[in-house]
Amino acid sequence: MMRALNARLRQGYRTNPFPAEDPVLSPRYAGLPQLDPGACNACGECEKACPTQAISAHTAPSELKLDLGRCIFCGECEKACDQGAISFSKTFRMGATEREGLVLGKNTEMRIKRLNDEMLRCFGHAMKIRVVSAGGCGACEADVNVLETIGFDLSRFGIGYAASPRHADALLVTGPVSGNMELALKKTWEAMPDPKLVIAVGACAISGGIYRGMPEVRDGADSTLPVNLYIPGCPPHPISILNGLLGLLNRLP
Amino acid sequence: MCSPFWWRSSGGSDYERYASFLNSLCDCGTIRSPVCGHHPKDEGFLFREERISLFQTYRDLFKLLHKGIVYSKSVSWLFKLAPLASLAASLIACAWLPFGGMTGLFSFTGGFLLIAYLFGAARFVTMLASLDTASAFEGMGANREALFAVFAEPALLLGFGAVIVAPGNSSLANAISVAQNTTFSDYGVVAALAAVSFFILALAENSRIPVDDPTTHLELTMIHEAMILDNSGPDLAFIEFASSLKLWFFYVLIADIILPLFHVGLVARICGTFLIVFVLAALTGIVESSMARLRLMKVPQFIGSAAAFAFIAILLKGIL
Amino acid sequence: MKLLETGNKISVADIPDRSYNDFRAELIDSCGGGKGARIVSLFALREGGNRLIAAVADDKAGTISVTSTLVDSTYPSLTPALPQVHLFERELFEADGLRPEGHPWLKSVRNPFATDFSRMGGDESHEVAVGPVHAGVIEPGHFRFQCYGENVEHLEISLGYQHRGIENAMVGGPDKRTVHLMETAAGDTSIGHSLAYARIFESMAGVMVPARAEALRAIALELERIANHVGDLGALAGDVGYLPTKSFCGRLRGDFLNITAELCGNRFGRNLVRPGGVAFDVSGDEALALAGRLKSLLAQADEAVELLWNTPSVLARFEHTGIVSRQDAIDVGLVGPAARACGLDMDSRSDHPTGMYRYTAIPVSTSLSGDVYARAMVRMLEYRRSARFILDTLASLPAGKTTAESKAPLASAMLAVFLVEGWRGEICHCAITSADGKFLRYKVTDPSFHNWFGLALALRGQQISDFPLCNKSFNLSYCGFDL
Amino acid sequence: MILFNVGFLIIALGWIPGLALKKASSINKAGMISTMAGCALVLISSIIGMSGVFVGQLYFFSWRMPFGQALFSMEPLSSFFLFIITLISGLAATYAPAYLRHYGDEPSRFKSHWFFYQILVASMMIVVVAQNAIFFMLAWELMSLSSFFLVEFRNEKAKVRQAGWMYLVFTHIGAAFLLAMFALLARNAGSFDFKAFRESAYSIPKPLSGLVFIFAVIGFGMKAGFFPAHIWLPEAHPSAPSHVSALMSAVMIKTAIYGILMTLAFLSPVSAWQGWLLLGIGLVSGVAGIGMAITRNDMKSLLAYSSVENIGIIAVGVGIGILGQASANGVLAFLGFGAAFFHVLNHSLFKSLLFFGSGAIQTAANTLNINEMGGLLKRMPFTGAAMLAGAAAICGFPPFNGFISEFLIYTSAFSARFETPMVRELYIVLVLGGLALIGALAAYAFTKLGGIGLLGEPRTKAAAQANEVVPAMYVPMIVLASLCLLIGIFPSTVIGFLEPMLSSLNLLPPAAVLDGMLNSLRGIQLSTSAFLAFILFLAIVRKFIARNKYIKVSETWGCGYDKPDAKMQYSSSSFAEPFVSLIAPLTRPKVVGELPALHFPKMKDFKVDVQDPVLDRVVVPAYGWTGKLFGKFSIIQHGNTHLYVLYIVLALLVALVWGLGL
Repeated sequence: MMRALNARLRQGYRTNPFPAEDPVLSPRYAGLPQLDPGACNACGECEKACPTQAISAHTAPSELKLDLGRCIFCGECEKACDQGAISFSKTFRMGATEREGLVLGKNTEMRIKRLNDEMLRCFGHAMKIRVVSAGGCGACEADVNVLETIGFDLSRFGIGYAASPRHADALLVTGPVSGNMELALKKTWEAMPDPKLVIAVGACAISGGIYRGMPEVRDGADSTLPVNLYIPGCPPHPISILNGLLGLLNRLP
Repeated sequence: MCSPFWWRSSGGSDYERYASFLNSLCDCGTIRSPVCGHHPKDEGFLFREERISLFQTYRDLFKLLHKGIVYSKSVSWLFKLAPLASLAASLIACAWLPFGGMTGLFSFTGGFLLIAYLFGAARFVTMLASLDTASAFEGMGANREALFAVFAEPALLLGFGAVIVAPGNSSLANAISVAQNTTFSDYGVVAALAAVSFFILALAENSRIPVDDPTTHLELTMIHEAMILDNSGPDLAFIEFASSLKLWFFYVLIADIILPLFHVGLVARICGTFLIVFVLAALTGIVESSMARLRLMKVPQFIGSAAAFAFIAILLKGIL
Repeated sequence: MKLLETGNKISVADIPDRSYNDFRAELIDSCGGGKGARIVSLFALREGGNRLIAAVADDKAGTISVTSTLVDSTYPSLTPALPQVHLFERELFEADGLRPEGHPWLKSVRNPFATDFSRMGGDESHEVAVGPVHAGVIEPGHFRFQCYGENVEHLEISLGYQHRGIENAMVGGPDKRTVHLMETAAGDTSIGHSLAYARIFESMAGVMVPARAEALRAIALELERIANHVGDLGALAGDVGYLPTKSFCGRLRGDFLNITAELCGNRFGRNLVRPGGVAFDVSGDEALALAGRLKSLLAQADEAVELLWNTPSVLARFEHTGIVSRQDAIDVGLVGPAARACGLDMDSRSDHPTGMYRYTAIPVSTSLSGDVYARAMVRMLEYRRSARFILDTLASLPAGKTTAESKAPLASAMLAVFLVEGWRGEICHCAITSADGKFLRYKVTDPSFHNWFGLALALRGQQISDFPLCNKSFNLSYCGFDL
Repeated sequence: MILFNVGFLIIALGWIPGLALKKASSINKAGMISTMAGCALVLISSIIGMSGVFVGQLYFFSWRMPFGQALFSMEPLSSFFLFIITLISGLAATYAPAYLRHYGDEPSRFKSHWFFYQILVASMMIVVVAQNAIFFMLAWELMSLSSFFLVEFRNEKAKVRQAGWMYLVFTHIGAAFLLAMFALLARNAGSFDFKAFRESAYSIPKPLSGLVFIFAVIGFGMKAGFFPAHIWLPEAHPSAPSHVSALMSAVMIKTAIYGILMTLAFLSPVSAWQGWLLLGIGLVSGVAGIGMAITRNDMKSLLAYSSVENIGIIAVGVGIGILGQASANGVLAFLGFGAAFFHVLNHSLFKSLLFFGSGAIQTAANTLNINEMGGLLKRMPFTGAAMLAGAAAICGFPPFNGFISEFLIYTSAFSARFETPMVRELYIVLVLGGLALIGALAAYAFTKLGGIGLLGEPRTKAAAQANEVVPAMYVPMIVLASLCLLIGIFPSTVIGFLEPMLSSLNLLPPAAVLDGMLNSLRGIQLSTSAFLAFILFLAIVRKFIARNKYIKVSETWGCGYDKPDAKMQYSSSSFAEPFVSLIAPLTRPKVVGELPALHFPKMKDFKVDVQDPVLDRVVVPAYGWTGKLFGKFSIIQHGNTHLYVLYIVLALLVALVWGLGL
């Protein structure tokens, strides 16, 4: 027992200071892509390099668009572009409450709208999340899981994961929704009491990601459920997920 | 003592009694937050670094009250009765519970029996309700609860026996006021043993480590949590509030037993109760932080030890 | 049986074509007769008749060989004589429609809607059906327990919820998606699978990988192992409700992942391993900084993990829980830490070394008791030995390039097999190219494929409340199994 | 008194009209009407009798027999038992015709049923009003025989026949002890009249008094089903028709309690060891009975074992009462006997309710195996609700009546005073710990009965197709359930009702004590009412806040699995498993059915056989040994006449030696 208490003292304070301060991320971290239509010459190389058809740039420079919902942040487009029209920034704040908000291009505003007042009064300081892994590779689950550890300590915001969907307020979906998981996902949704939310985390859950178009998958959660929040990434950094949740709950400073 | 039967406490104004009841309602959640986070699924306070709100339990309850309900196709009226019975039992128990020298709302000879049996009735209805859902997990929860109750119930009554019956008092309030005027050597050992017994029970009855793991997400290892997997919305709020009250009940009960050792006035006793409750919460956290959960079939021995402590406390009365 | 040539490849034409009886006798002789070889892959090539191809690894000799036979739509099952192929045969039955006659347990592999469970008769027992949506944040799978009260008489695991069709999507590759598909075959083993794929590619295309790249790959693979082992030890603590180790290790796992992120920007090592080398280099300063960070994290991890071994209540839960006997482990073909915990001295890194492991050996960590304790012990030994390896390698990084410039196409009509010891155990990739240098068949065998059945065996006669603990001690992949 | 006579005659002769009838249904109707009418009359007279107006009024007829007069008297104690007998018999008769329809339509079978049923009721009445040992024993024997034939109702089944024989053997061993007891008493009193017994009570020598008490405990205990003589109950009850089980379990075994109470009056002053003995027997019976009940899957077998438990609780009460009398502690005596009386009443209510319920389930779902039930509350709303109320009552949960009798026993711990040190503490531990243990085990058993049997999803097709029984069957249950609830909420009224009887037995404590007691009961009344009020209030709150909210009905959360199954809920055996494992050294559970030993399983049927520690581990083996032992005696059977003459001579010699006191 004393050992445990000693260890507790030595391990020290480790909770990420977010959202009060921005976290320190790896210098090689690939965050929000920056598009520079001015530099684009519509050569289409980026489109050819993209494994998920997230980017389209073959018509005109001004039509350079990147769908964050499909992007797996592999950086192939950045390498393919000789003009430097695409670069990955260090911005981890990514996510939108509208699917269209994820298509970066002209005049797009990627925005996480807070919940309406009534929902906010309920969920603002108390929200239970039921996570359903619907056919992905397990990486998003791992990064969702990590939020509950003391490194991020989700519960200080009154957010937690629920064992039973009956106790849950939000359904967090990861994975492209495999055909085999579709029914289970629906059943989980039906098992939750109203009012309730759906959060799609990761490229797979938003659009099918790398698996998009494969016959065994359903290309994302909105094929099955009404999604309230999209958090892009493959997998999204835990901080991006936390940012999305807090944005939705209007808890960001 | 002309009659061993006694109805209503002698001391304390009505105001005090209501105040102590209201106090239970308002404070039970605030003690639960630091002990187990705002939800029994969070880690104990020792391992969290950011403090969470003291009022988190109430925020959760507020939210749950605003949620809808999903009933299973399998359930009958009994399932809908269970949350009500749980909360009603906890409310009655807190109304009876003396607080810092203030007597409860009511008190009579053998009142503790009624409280123990009301908790039992709530447990019974909850077990039935969980079996009503036709789910193996809930059956598992009910089964484990039923088995552990076999050890917990005698321990609870023997604990009360040690504090109330063996010293020749008629009720807990009476026992406290009598103990106020006895010496440390008369009462100290008995109080300590009974307090240990009740503390073990508090861990067991409130799903704490080493009996149950409040942080577990795993249906197969749950006890109490497994029984309420299918409850939602206001029903869940009632159950959560009832368990907050139950945790508070056990902590205050232990405080009630320990406090008479210090012959102090009313205000000091009230402050002392809060202090002891806080210390017990911290102690719960430390126990949770320093040992693993018992293998499920070892739990009866652990709860049985509570009965053993109470048993010794009663026998000591005969020797001393 | 034909030994694979240097570079672990062989021309398809050179694969022996046996009669079924010879094929069967060969496999039983080498794998069942005490010679200690194992079947690492068994699959069918549908082109030109149903051709069963078996890859056999002989760990003592450090060789991999292949053999094949043509079968009709039915053939006598190998399973009764060689239980380790039971799942391969079931897979062949489900995916290719080849029926193994006399298979004792011919049920579906990746169809979660099948109901062919073995049930206990009578009305006195009950079933517990867990999943696909589990209470925790875990991948989906269905566990069916046949219970009498708290006792598990039998556990059956029904998977397939994560099935995405990766093997099919690989056919016709490689293309721009291929490496990403491999990175996501099992998200927590991105390095392992992408490394196995890269080796297949390099072997087929005849690419020589620079030594520096091999060193960085090995570092990444071992980092993956450390992060997962430490995380799992924390999760084991969590499953017995021991909060200190749970809390510390939960956080430390993230810190180890962040070291990987220092290498490549992604916590799971995505975009790091590429055919021909690695996509990111490490400067001398970065190497020093990494080593420093690793050392400090290791000290913390050691402290957190030591607590487990110093807490009697934890040991009481670990010991004698979920025992798999050594013989069972051999029979059903367990791999990785689960096998090593049963006393089997096998590790692809030393038995079939490639790349960096040919120069620096990592001692094989084994334990004898086959219970949760043993599996935890093996995990602890392994992460420590991996850490030492990383520190050594970082201190003496070979100079040179990190990627081989080569645009050579894949060789045509070849078969290549590679074994990579991922953190869960042996990952086997086996590829066959067509005449035009495209993948004709790409067979991925995740260690989970062998080990799930080990978990089922470990649970027989156990208390159902110990299942999460046993499960976590194996910590198998659902998506790696389902593909 | 006239009411009693008329009522008794109606019952005793009520089977006669049935003989003339041909149709089964009319035979049943005739039996029902005569029993109900007779019971109603006697019930009224018993209510009057309990107030004590008949005390001293003996009813006798001239009977020129050597062993004394035919004396009968309705004292308050007798009246109390009469009340219970007639209440339950009447309700059981109401229930019977609809239930018996289940057994086919063979008229002769029903003729004999009603004959034995009414003889049983009549003989029970005689047992509690007889004032002469010989009449008592005659009635006792009649009661035993008629109930034996009732158990044999379905005698085409071997199991039923076996159960009947077991019952017959046990009850006759008991009767032998009773005969011996009465012989001893009569030798002392010089008469077989109870009056004479009572008058000579103070002149009984201590050792004789002790022997008589032991004989009474054994003799009546056999009938009552004290542990370890309980083993006939779980055999006989499941075999008998349900209303007969109800009558036997809820009423007939109570006549043994009456017998013990009656005997106590012949032995005054009682000694403390007698109290401790009964207390011990009671606690052991309680724990063992309810412990075994948990392990049973047959609903009526479970209920039968629970009767052993409840008889144990009553014995605890009587034991405490004796302790009180022995230590001249009026409060203790009052609480002990009061609790015993209260529990006799309570148990007769909820146990007959539960037996009626299991009979209803038997007719509706065609099974008594809890493993084959499930979901019955929704399909049989009245039966189910009444049974759940009965289950809560039998576990002693407020606001039901079971709590009150247990409360009285518990509160006796407050007033126990003993001279020897430590004894009081021991007493407190025994009473508080023992009763709490029994209560918690009962909750385990009845959670299983209610939760597995009545709730959840049906496990078989038969259970899924069950329909509610006819009102004639469920109305008696509702009446009983309401009585359980009313007594639980208004206990002080019932105490008032019992007061004359207690005072006639000199058991009423001083007024102050009684007032305190009533105060406590009013406290219970108030707080259980508050409990119910809170529930109601919360229900309204929920209704109010959920008014505009979304209330949905969905599947039980099954982890999103696509094909949930009724097999995925706990079975009765599984629910008992943790407890069975805990007491495995006593019950030696035998698992039948192969567990998967090979890698790839072939599953077989799974069955667990939990043994009764007395029946299966003592009686059955002992039966075997006895058979072998007596087999050995066959060597002296040579068939040789000379040898037999020799035996006779030897026997005479031995008798001579003994007779001369050599």
